[in-house]
Parts: sequence; structure tokens; C-alpha cells
Amino acid sequence: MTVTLTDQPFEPGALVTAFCVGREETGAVATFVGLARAEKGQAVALELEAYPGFTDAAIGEIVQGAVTRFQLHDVQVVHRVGRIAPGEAIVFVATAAGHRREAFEACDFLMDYLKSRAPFWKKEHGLGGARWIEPTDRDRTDAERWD
Amino acid sequence: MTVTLTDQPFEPGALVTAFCVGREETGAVATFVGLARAEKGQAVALELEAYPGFTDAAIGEIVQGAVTRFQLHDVQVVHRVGRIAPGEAIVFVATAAGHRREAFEACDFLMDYLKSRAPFWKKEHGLGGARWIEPTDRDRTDAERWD
Amino acid sequence: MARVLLFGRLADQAGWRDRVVDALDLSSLRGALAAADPGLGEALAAPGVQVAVDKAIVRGEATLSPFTEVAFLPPMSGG
Amino acid sequence: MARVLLFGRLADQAGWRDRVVDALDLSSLRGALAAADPGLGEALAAPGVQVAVDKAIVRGEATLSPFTEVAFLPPMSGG
Repeated sequence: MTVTLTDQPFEPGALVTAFCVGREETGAVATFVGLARAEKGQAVALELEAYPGFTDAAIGEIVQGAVTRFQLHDVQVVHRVGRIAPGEAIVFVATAAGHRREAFEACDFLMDYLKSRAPFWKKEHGLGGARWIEPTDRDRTDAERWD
Repeated sequence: MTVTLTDQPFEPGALVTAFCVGREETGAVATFVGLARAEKGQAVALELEAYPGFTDAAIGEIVQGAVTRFQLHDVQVVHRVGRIAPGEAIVFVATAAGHRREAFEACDFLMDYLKSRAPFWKKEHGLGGARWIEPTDRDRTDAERWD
Repeated sequence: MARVLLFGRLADQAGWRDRVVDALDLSSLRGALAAADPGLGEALAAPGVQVAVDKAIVRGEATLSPFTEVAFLPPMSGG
Repeated sequence: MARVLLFGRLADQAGWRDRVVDALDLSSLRGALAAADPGLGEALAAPGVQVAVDKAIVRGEATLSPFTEVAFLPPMSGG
């Protein structure tokens, strides 16, 4: 179980490789990679602020809950902070379980949490300037599926 | 959109790296890796038989349907055939979409199809000998969710 | 005449997986296979076993040319 | 005395994100911040803004030591 916040670009494929190694009883690994969209040239950058020690602890608690709820063998969360260019990875989640249903549901659950409730503050830098973002209605509805 | 059957071991992380490159409008990449379980030493190997030209065509049709249904930007399916040792990757599915819900659902849908209805014949080699496998009840129920 | 392919447990049962058989249509092909191996003939006719002619599933009869590929497919297990 | 951290739009509005403020409890800290910058004082009291004392969310009052870290957290957007 690891939760990492990083202000450096990371390579999701390398994380998948390391995550899959040496698994004897894991039948299923689900992963999700969130990428910064260019929005047809309208997006210049995404800026994510975290509160170190608070944000990672909050994510860690949710991860622990997911491990129990979905009987996971392992979880990895890597989240970019700082300024992120279009095409770069924002978030990586990997879940390992005996069977695919648990791996998928846990990955889906963690992403809903990360996208809507995790303690980040998000600013979009576009051609017309910058603005702070709040969760969308769909983010809220998605996250409420698990309550 | 690619569907590949291979009798050689493959490395899922390298596939993820290549799949994520150069995506400008893809916000979400979901992937699934199915690994051969050791079953606490009971499993010696898994043997998968495909009908080349028939199996890949059948998977390709389902992939095309998923692209339309879930508005995907891209899909990749890689499936091992032949003899597979515990810990090795059996199947890799990656889906790219604008947003995460579509990417997750398409990946889930494709895996349900691949695990229950795709034209493979599966033999488990265990300590006590080998036997041909049919889909489990759960595989059938999972696949029926999409009908 | 046709090229006959067996998959999964059918190939195990028959002891072969790829053979050329002299037959003008599917039913005479089934007859020839059953005459040579009655157990196999029964297995090929069992419910759940599908037939593909040139990689397309067919139900019922089909005429065969020397280059036709006929595959007998036991229930598919998924991957 | 406490170390005060502002996040997201609160830091943009205040023009700072990390400052030491002399106060013995949260309400006097809020008072000191509002006295120096009434607009910020209002923003910190707005619904949806949470307060973390030493990285734990608190509702209501808290006493502050010279080493206490007080963070004002606007509504979280997710990542």
C-alpha cells in the first residue's frame, strides 16, 4: 500500500511493471491513469495544490478502507501536484485482487474519491486566464454511488 | 484499435507506456491485467487455445461495438495463448476515453466478454493432472450485466 | 474434401487436431468422422459444439470444396 | 502564536500562503486576520471553508501554542 504525492512527471507504464512483479495469487490488476487534456488548445496547464501530511494521510485512510471493503492484495496511488502540462499523467491508481470484479470496483471507487473529495485544490490555466475549480455534479454523483 | 494474440510472454507496463503516449484529448485510460494465479502451488500452468483468424476476429467485433457504445478514443487488447506459467500475464486490456466513467465501463465490459464468451479453450494443468475449464456462473452473470 | 480442425477437448479426445477429410457436405463429413471414430462422432454432435465453415459459424448444412476449412468448436471457456 | 497556512483561492486572495500570527486561540486568530484584511476575514468565515489544526479538521474553538499549524481549507476540488 503506497500513496505518493509528487511534483515531478511520472511514467505510468513503469509503475504498472513494478506493481505486477512477483504476484503469485493476484489474478487481477486494474489500473487507471488520469491525463491532463489539451481541451483543443484551450488548456494551458493544470495546477494542483495539496497539503502535504494532510492530503496524503486523507488518501491513505480511504485506501485502507478500500483494502478491507474489496479484499485487496495491494494498492498504489500516485498523484501529481504543482503545474501539469496537457498530455501528462495527473493520477495513477493500481489495485490488485484475486478476481477482476474486486480490482475494478476498488479502482473505480478510489478514482471517484480522488476526483471529487480528496483534499486538492485545482486551478485551470487556460488561454483566457486561470480559475479555481470545484467538483462537477457528475463527480459528486459518482462518489455518492459508494455511500 | 488493436487486438493481438501472442504465444510469447508480454510486459503490461510497456504496453501502458506506449498506449498513453501523445494523447491530447484523452483524460482517462483504464487498464486491466489478468495474471495466472499459482493457487498456492496447486496450479502448474494454464493452457489457452485460440482459433487464429476466428478468435481475433470475434474479439475485434466486440471491441468495435465497445468503441461505439462507450465513445472510446482507443482500445488495445493483447491475449496470451499457449502455455502460461503462474505470475505471467494472460490478458491486457486498455481503454482510452475523454472521461473516466466510459473508460472504466468499457474495460470492465471487454473483460467480462473476454473471460466468459471469447472463443478460447482453457486447460488447467495442476498437480493432480489437467482439465478443460468452462466459464463459471459468475462469469456468465458478469457478462449478462451488459445485455 | 475439407480441412477439419478440432479444438479443446475434442482434439484431446480424437488424438488429432488437423486432418483432411473427403466429403462433399457437412453431413457426409460428420458421417465419415463418426465411421472412423464413433466416440468422436458422438462428441461432435453433442449440444454446445458449434461448427465454423471458413471461420464463420454455420447451423445446419453446408457444401464443402477442397479448400473449405471446417472447425468443430466445443463450448468456449473464455480466456 | 501559530503558523497559518492558506490554500487554493484563499492564498490567491490574501496574497500570502504561510505566515506566523500571534494568537492564543482560533477565534482571536480569526480576529487578527480579519483586522489586517477584512476581505480575507470574511472569506475565512464563509461556509465550506474548513480549518485544520495540526492537520486535523476542527469545528469550533481550539487553543494555539507557538508551534501549532492552522490551515484554512477552501472547498476541495479533488485531483
